[in-house]
Amino acid sequence: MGGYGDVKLLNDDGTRLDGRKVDEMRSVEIKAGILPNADGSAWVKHGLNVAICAVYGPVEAHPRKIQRQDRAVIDVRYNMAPFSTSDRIRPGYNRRSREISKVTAEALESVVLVERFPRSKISVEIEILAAEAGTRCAGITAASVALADAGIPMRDLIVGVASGKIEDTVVLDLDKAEDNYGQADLPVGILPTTGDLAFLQMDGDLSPDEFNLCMEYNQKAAKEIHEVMIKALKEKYEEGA
Amino acid sequence: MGGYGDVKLLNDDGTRLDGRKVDEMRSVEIKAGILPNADGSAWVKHGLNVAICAVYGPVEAHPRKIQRQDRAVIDVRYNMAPFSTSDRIRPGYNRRSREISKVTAEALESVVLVERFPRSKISVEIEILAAEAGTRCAGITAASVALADAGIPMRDLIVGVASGKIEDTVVLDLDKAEDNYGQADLPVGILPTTGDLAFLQMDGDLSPDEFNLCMEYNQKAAKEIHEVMIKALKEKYEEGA
Amino acid sequence: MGGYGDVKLLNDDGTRLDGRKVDEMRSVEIKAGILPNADGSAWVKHGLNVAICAVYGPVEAHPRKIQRQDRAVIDVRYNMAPFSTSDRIRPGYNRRSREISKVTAEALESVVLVERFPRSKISVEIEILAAEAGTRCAGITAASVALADAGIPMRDLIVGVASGKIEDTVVLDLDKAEDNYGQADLPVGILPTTGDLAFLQMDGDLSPDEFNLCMEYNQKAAKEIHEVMIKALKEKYEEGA
Amino acid sequence: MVELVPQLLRQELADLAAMGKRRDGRSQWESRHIELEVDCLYNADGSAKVTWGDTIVYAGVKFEIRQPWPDRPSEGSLMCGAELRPIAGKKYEPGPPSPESIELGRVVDRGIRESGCIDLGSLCVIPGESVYGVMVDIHVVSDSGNIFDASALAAIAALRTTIVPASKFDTGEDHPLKITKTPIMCSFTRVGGRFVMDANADEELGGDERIHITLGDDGHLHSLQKGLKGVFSPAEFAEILEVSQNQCDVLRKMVESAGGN
Amino acid sequence: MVELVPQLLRQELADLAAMGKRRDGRSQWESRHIELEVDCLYNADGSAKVTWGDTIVYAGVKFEIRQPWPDRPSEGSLMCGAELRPIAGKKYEPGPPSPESIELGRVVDRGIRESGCIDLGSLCVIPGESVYGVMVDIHVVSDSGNIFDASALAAIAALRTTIVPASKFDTGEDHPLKITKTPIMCSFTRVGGRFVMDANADEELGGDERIHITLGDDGHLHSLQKGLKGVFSPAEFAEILEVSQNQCDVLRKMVESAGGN
Amino acid sequence: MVELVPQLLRQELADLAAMGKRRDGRSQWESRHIELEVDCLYNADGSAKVTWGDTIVYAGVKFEIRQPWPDRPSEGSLMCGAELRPIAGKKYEPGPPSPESIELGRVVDRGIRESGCIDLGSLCVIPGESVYGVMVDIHVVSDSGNIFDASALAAIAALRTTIVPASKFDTGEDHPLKITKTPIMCSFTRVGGRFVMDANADEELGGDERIHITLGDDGHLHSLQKGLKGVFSPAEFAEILEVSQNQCDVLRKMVESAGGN
Repeated sequence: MGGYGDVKLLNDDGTRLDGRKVDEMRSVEIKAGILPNADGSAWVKHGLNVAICAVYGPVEAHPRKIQRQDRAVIDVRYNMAPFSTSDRIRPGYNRRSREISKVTAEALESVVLVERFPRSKISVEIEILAAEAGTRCAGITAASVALADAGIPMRDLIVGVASGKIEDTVVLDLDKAEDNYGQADLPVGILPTTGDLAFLQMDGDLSPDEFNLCMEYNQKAAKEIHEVMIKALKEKYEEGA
Repeated sequence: MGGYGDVKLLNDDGTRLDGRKVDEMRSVEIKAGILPNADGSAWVKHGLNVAICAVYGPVEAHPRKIQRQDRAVIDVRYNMAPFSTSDRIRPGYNRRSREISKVTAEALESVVLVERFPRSKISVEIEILAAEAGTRCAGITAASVALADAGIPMRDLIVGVASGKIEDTVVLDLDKAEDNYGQADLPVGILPTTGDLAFLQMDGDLSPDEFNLCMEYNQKAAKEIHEVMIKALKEKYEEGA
Repeated sequence: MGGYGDVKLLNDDGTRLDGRKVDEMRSVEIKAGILPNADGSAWVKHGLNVAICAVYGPVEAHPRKIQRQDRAVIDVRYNMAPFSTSDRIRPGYNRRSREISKVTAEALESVVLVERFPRSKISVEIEILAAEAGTRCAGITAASVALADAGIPMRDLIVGVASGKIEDTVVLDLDKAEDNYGQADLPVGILPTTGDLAFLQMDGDLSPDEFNLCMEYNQKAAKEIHEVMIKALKEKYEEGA
Repeated sequence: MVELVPQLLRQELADLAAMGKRRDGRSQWESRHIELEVDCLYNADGSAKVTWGDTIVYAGVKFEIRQPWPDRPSEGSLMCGAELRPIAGKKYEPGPPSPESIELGRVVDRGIRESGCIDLGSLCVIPGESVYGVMVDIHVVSDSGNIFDASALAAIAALRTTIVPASKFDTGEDHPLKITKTPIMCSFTRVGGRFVMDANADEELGGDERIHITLGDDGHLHSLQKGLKGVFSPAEFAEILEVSQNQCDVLRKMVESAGGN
Repeated sequence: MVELVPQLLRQELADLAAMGKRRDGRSQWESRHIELEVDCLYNADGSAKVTWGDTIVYAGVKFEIRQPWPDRPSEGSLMCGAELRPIAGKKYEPGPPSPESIELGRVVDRGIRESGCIDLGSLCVIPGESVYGVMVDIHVVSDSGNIFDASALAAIAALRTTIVPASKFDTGEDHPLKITKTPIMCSFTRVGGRFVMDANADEELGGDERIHITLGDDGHLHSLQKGLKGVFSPAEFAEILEVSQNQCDVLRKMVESAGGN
Repeated sequence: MVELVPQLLRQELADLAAMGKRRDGRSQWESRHIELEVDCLYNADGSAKVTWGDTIVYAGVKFEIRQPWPDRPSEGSLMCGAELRPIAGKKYEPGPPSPESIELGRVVDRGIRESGCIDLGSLCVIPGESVYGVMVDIHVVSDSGNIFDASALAAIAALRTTIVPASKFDTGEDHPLKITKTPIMCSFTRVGGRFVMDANADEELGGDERIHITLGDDGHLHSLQKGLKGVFSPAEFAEILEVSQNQCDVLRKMVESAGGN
């Protein structure tokens, strides 16, 4: 977190610079099945973030040394397109994208019924086309929808969502300015059916009470986004039928 | 192409700075069988360019995933030595050398009877020791002679040759200055027996008519270079006998 | 060698800046068996240098193409920690560490009874935690002790030790200043039982006579260090008993 | 690797070719349906999405400030690159740039660069000190054949809608990038023995060599490239060069009507 | 790869958990024995060695002089990185940084950075011209479980004993690095179905997800990370957050009594 | 990998050694035929080609202008590197620099550097601002044994014919690079139990350790390196050091008569 307190992020009426209330999230649009080649795919627009995701598999994992006898491995690549950020980023992975790929894969492994596909691999390709704070959450949401679109059995979907703190106030779903100049960010991956978490990161400064309020906001938003996810999948299947 | 029209490249009598006529190529010298370790090899001096090429194989291709059941794979590495250019270039491949390696391999696959050697690999190592415009053509010529020297059956040889445009005039076989300050370059790989093309690149600006004249020059030069190639191979075999 | 003669390295009484005599080595401390996970390990403090070494194996070598039918391969990695030097060095190998790893592996292969372990691999991980001239020698000494600690049969231990030349005077065991401003350095790996050499490098300027004196000093020092090595191994085994 | 499918496919494509047909019903010189959307990516200074049959390609333009090359003190630079990441299809693997992606980027780059559509002198900020570098990144997200033409179209369409973000660099006010020409690429693949325009995925799988032609507004050639195994005759080339003139005109109109600078 | 051992181990760990036991006799919220040694590496500007059960981690601090970032002209920088080299255990292979080592470095980095323990403004030498870069390198030489907590402890302990080598850079006299806070990481692993503190190697091999919590002096959260396969409930998290408060206080006292700036 | 051939070869070489013979009829301290050609590469500022039996090596020298190291403001730099690319023989594979190529480059580099044959002070252009960097690139195009001696010979011969391309950098007129000494490398390989000079490919395949000795004009040692598996006694070293003195004199005369600065 930047934590630069001298940038004003809240209006006098308590609303945020873009007019949202503290517990209001940015608009979310989702489409399933947007990539002809993939076994499953999704497009997520969360605020100004755009993430697309393709799922390929399950196929036999190779080389053989990556195979697991009792389950599928999930291979996630989270990648930011060079033109997705304010300053162009060089193509290829960096330390940040490798870390996000790792923890995203581990989150998805927690809900996919990987034991149904021994010795196989499921590839999840997340591409960020536009970034405006919150891309890892948009990527998790997109990956869940794409896996469902691919017909891969899951215990539950995972909804990616974040809350944080700006000007000592807990707010839901930080945008770019709030992320740059705010005090904390808590992105999570929530299983909407149970409220359990499969993904958790946080940086900044939060008291235990502030943390609890963040989580409350996140749980509420997860339900809203979950509805949009379900709607996208339904539209796809009705179209296909 | 540099395309910097303010550098004079033609003399008043219509000849070029080095005295050549517009349809005259630089001198070409070729030797076959110059590398003791290789299964076939060649040395080509084209103008001031020097290319050497070693061919190893066919041998069983490994790792097995690069094998093709019905044919040999041709693995070409085109590489410029660090001291081959005006400014030293760092050892190792760059984007340019990778592209040239790819299209050169594809050209050679078009004439080598690859179907005679299923599951095998033929390695073609092209090293540019001195560069003065036209190295990819010198490399193709060298590779053809080295393959023949290795006794690998081919439909035809490939002759590497280029024409281009300087001061709005089509000329054969651009040298360094003409390449730097000229308007177009059209390097091709010609099968001398049929006149067919196995290699084609071009950049710059050519009208369709200018293109046709370039090709005419190229076809003519290909025949001349072909004779030098045949002579080099004959000399090698007479020596060996 | 820096070879900058204008830095004074000898006192008027013929002693060196740190008070040592020309044929006096720095203090050496050794401990065996310091790493719980390794099959064998050692810690060597030679002057201010600190090297630790872990040995893993012998285990089946893989991938299979690195296997040798008639012997074990010894895989050495000599690595300097980023904080081990005056200026931080970037993590990862450089040309210097790759060369030292290679010749160290070859020295160890000369004494380990590799023919007893066909198709297997012995990994020797040398980590330099603090560097003050002489790390490759400290690494060889540590590796020998760690191999012995792992119970791997050896013809003999190897003792790493160096002599060199400063102010036209041959001296034993150069420290950092002497290495930076001296005239020659001759690091060797000596088999204490026979006096044979398994490791040899040298750079700088030495007449044949100076070379002979360096070797005399090295042989003498090797005996001293050997005693410390034996003591460390005994202590470990008595502890273990 | 056993390649049974391509062998059967090659036979089928040859049989169709003998009857003058293609697998998806198109004629020899007929392209698939093409959709072009511009200015579609937040954060990109210029952008385009091309949907070409089932092939989908994005292009995004970004600027940087850099020092000029010593021998070109008053010129900025243009660089096109392409990524073929695993999202684009089953055959793509992660790893360093493949020869295929390098070739794609370089062929698109040459076509745009050699057309002279961008005056590099107009990218100078302070001669000898600072110039703009223009980076066009091509991102193929679905490869169902003919990614070269789709990429070249996306690149020039993105450039034509690019706003130079001068205010971000304190080098003036934002303004449209000046693009004076519209180079267009048209590619042909040998399928069943003869060349066809705009091969789809099946035709590429069961086909042979490709020829990529980039033409300028005046019908001049700016870039040529032959890829993959195969040879062709001068007469064959003459025919496809002729055909490409028409197709490039059609696509150029599509780009120009998509709006832009 | 057949993973028979982990399956048998998982069963054993589950049986033990059902009885409220752990394999090495510890209770659920009990850590192994920890030893902390500081200022132990010649050439490092600050250093620490942590022996945590059979896990051994070194951390070393080095400085460099560099130009400040354009948008932060008066601030130096802090960077933590971790290496997991083959010396640390049989499972580690040589090669480029693994996702595991990147995650370790970044999670430790965030905890220290976000705690605000270092005033980056104090690392400025000449505003807009030169600042100090502080590099904390973590070197795991023996991994027997819970390298995250050991690494974070070594890193903050090394920083607290760091001397800024100003004389080496001609930027003043050597002086202690000012560290105003002591962030501490406490990690939990699901073993046999429930979370335990400070999992050892066996518990990690036969366990599930991990949660890493970094707390500041005032008990505020500065960094969280969940790794590996598994889900957890908000109630489970509330419990371990509570537990971590006590453990962090214990470790903070250990760091503070080890001496330092 | 089954290594039957080396085992049979080792036996044959041992049998020959017992009779004081070598496979190609040479005596123990006899080198193969050597040809040296200088100034043979267009674009290189200095160049040499060494044909040493069936081993062929090129060396090329290039200059660059760079900033001096802060602690050596008035000195240029010298760097030798070697490439062992697949053209050199069946056993060489493409990829990043191998340990073998790194060792080759560094051993040649040390011999030349430590001989003091180049006065690095003479490579200063403007003290503290710009100096010449001299890069010697060694390119082994055929390895039939003893590439170390061939590479060292090519490197010093190339340097001795080098013209400093000052006009290209606007730093003066082109002039010969001043080389005051002629360091020569002589290598020995244990074959059939005893050392021989100038091992060929078979002798390397069926032999053991190598020792590389670089001597200066005055017979002083400038660089030593022992490579590969094997040990040797001080007495053995004394003998080959003696032998190398003669051989280095012979090669030094060859270099000096090839012409140069």
